Amino acid sequence: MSTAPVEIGPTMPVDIFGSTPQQQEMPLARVRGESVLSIPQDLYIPPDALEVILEVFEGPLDLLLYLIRRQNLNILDIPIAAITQQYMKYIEIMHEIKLELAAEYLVMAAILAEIKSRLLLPRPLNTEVAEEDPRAELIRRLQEYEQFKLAAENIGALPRVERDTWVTHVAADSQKVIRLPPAMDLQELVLAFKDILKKVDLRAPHAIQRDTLSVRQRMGEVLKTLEDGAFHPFANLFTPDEGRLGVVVTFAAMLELAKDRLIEIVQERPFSPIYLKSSTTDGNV
Amino acid sequence: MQLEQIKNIIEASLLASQEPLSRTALSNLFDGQDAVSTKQITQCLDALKSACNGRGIQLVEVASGYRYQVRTDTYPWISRLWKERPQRYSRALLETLALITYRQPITRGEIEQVRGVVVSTPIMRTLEEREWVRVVGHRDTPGHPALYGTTREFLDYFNLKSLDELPPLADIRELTKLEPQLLPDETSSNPDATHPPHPAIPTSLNTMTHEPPHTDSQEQPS
Amino acid sequence: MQLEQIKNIIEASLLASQEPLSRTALSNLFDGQDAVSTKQITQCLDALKSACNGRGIQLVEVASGYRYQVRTDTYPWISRLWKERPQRYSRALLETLALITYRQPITRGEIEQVRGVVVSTPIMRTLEEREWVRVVGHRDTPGHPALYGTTREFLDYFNLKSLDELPPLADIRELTKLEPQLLPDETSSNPDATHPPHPAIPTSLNTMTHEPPHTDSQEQPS
Repeated sequence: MSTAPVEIGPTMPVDIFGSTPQQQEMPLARVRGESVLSIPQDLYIPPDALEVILEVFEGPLDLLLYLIRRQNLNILDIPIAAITQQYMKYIEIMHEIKLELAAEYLVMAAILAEIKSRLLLPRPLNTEVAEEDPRAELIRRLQEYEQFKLAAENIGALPRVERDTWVTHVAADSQKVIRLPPAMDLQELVLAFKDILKKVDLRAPHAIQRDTLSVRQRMGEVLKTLEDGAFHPFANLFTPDEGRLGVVVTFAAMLELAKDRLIEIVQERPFSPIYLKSSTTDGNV
Repeated sequence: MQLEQIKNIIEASLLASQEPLSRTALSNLFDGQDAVSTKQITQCLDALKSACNGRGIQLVEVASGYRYQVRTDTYPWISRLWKERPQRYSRALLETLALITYRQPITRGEIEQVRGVVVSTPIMRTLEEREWVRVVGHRDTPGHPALYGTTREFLDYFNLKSLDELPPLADIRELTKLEPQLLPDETSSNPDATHPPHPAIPTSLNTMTHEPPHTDSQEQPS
Repeated sequence: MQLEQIKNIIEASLLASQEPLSRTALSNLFDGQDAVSTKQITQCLDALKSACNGRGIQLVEVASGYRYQVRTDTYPWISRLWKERPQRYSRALLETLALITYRQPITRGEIEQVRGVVVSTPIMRTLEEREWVRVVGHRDTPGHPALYGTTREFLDYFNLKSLDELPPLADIRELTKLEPQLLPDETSSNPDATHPPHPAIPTSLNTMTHEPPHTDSQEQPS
């Protein structure tokens, strides 16, 4: 039974902890409590080195993968007992040196412990075929994670702007955006104004001067239409057959009514249809 | 280092840099064993300059150093890259302008009263920047609000000699849409008696539709 | 218009533009009587591409169009122009980006499932601010989580024309077979499974700091 460390060549970038024989004489597993504080000095650990540990591992799956890969173990046949032991050791150290330990690491510890215990249970002979390897799910996750870990490395290696290349910038006389003002024609303007007229009267004096129909009378008619207390579309209150004057008179009547607060003119938002409603019947309905 | 390589590096640096690069800055690209002489830099710059002959860019020396720039005669095409497509004016702007046109002088508050919504400052600024609208005075009420009116430029833009040429209010009220019947043959000289005469509309609307007074069409290089 | 002139205008435009220019954008530089054919554009682009042979810049096509950029082998010199080092991206960010790239559209929760850790908000913010990823929709599950996808800017930044150009995800079978090649020496490829050696826990933290596993390993030239 070998207890000798697996030597990993110093050239292997994968072995981030680049172990050497002497260093392995000092098992960090014994490092607990106060003794942890002395380690950094002995090992010339830069002040932020401990945080690096956590940054090195992108989570429990990454740590597990590291443990497995670094020992050249087959991912499909993880020796759960040993891996769990090592994993726990890391957790312990991280905990001891008060690294903020993500909860996921503890969850993984529990998963490992559970798998380990299930593996220790004797398998019933008759169900050997159906029994799934308790490690299967973990293996699947490890494989999937490793897939994306590699994909991330591939993306990281792509030649990218700012790091591997630069986009050209040649000066042009004035590179500012030439912002042309939109064109407008008078027709648009006139139509806009027509819409305003539709919405609100501008009390053009000449329109009212010539009224032959009584505005007062029309006010009464409008109120009658609105008697039911419901909202009526503005446009429905006009009778085109009456011609221009009739329309103007109706409009004037509405304005008078609005001024006297006898009707409400409602528009939900700009340019949406206008509705009229009687204010007086409001309470009765 | 080969002169060719030095030249390539200088060219790429000048093209990549946002700022002009001085000779010193160019020298600093090469140091240690790569160090190049001033003479080499000059040779390369000269070669790069001549390489621009007949192209759309040129290498020039400005106060702070060398830079590539687009040749003036190529600029008309290049400038299309930065041109924003003109968008339409918003409904709110049109209505505001329409109110100022027909009800001038008018205060912002009055416009808001009619439109029922606040007149946004960007709209007023746009109208003023375009020089279509300006402050013509102040109303003698509390706060002395500014009174807005239209400008000469406004009339010019719409090919109007005076505001009188605008379709009169009463006729606008009648408009449902700008229909063919408003076109020239139904001239004001021969109005149908049963219809109220539209003296100004036919002519001016015709002008409007067929000759949209300057759209921004002159911007293209020939 | 002479092909030579078209070529010059295209070259100057591409050099001056901050963004890659699509064929359409290039065509739009020429209109009216200047109109050029697609074939002419292609001819010019080809000519311009070959004109870059042996130079420090190259004309490449990325997702949003064509652009001139510094050749990777020339960039080490050019990068001396800038005091600041390019931003490095953490493994966490690259892994998140990889998941969004290969599994898009994907929710944050799904990314977390695969990575086994929470996706930090700063990472998502960085990815969105760089405009490499964006919300492309929402999954129709409780909470309607946002679905993320990559953008054209992502492809541009990483010099890709389309997602197809990315290396395919490693085959899982390949992954499981990876480890025998990891070790130089055959003997160690057969460790005792029941008593695996304990890995040295960070005994050499200093090594670690000097050689972080693999973030952006390509450094600038000294």
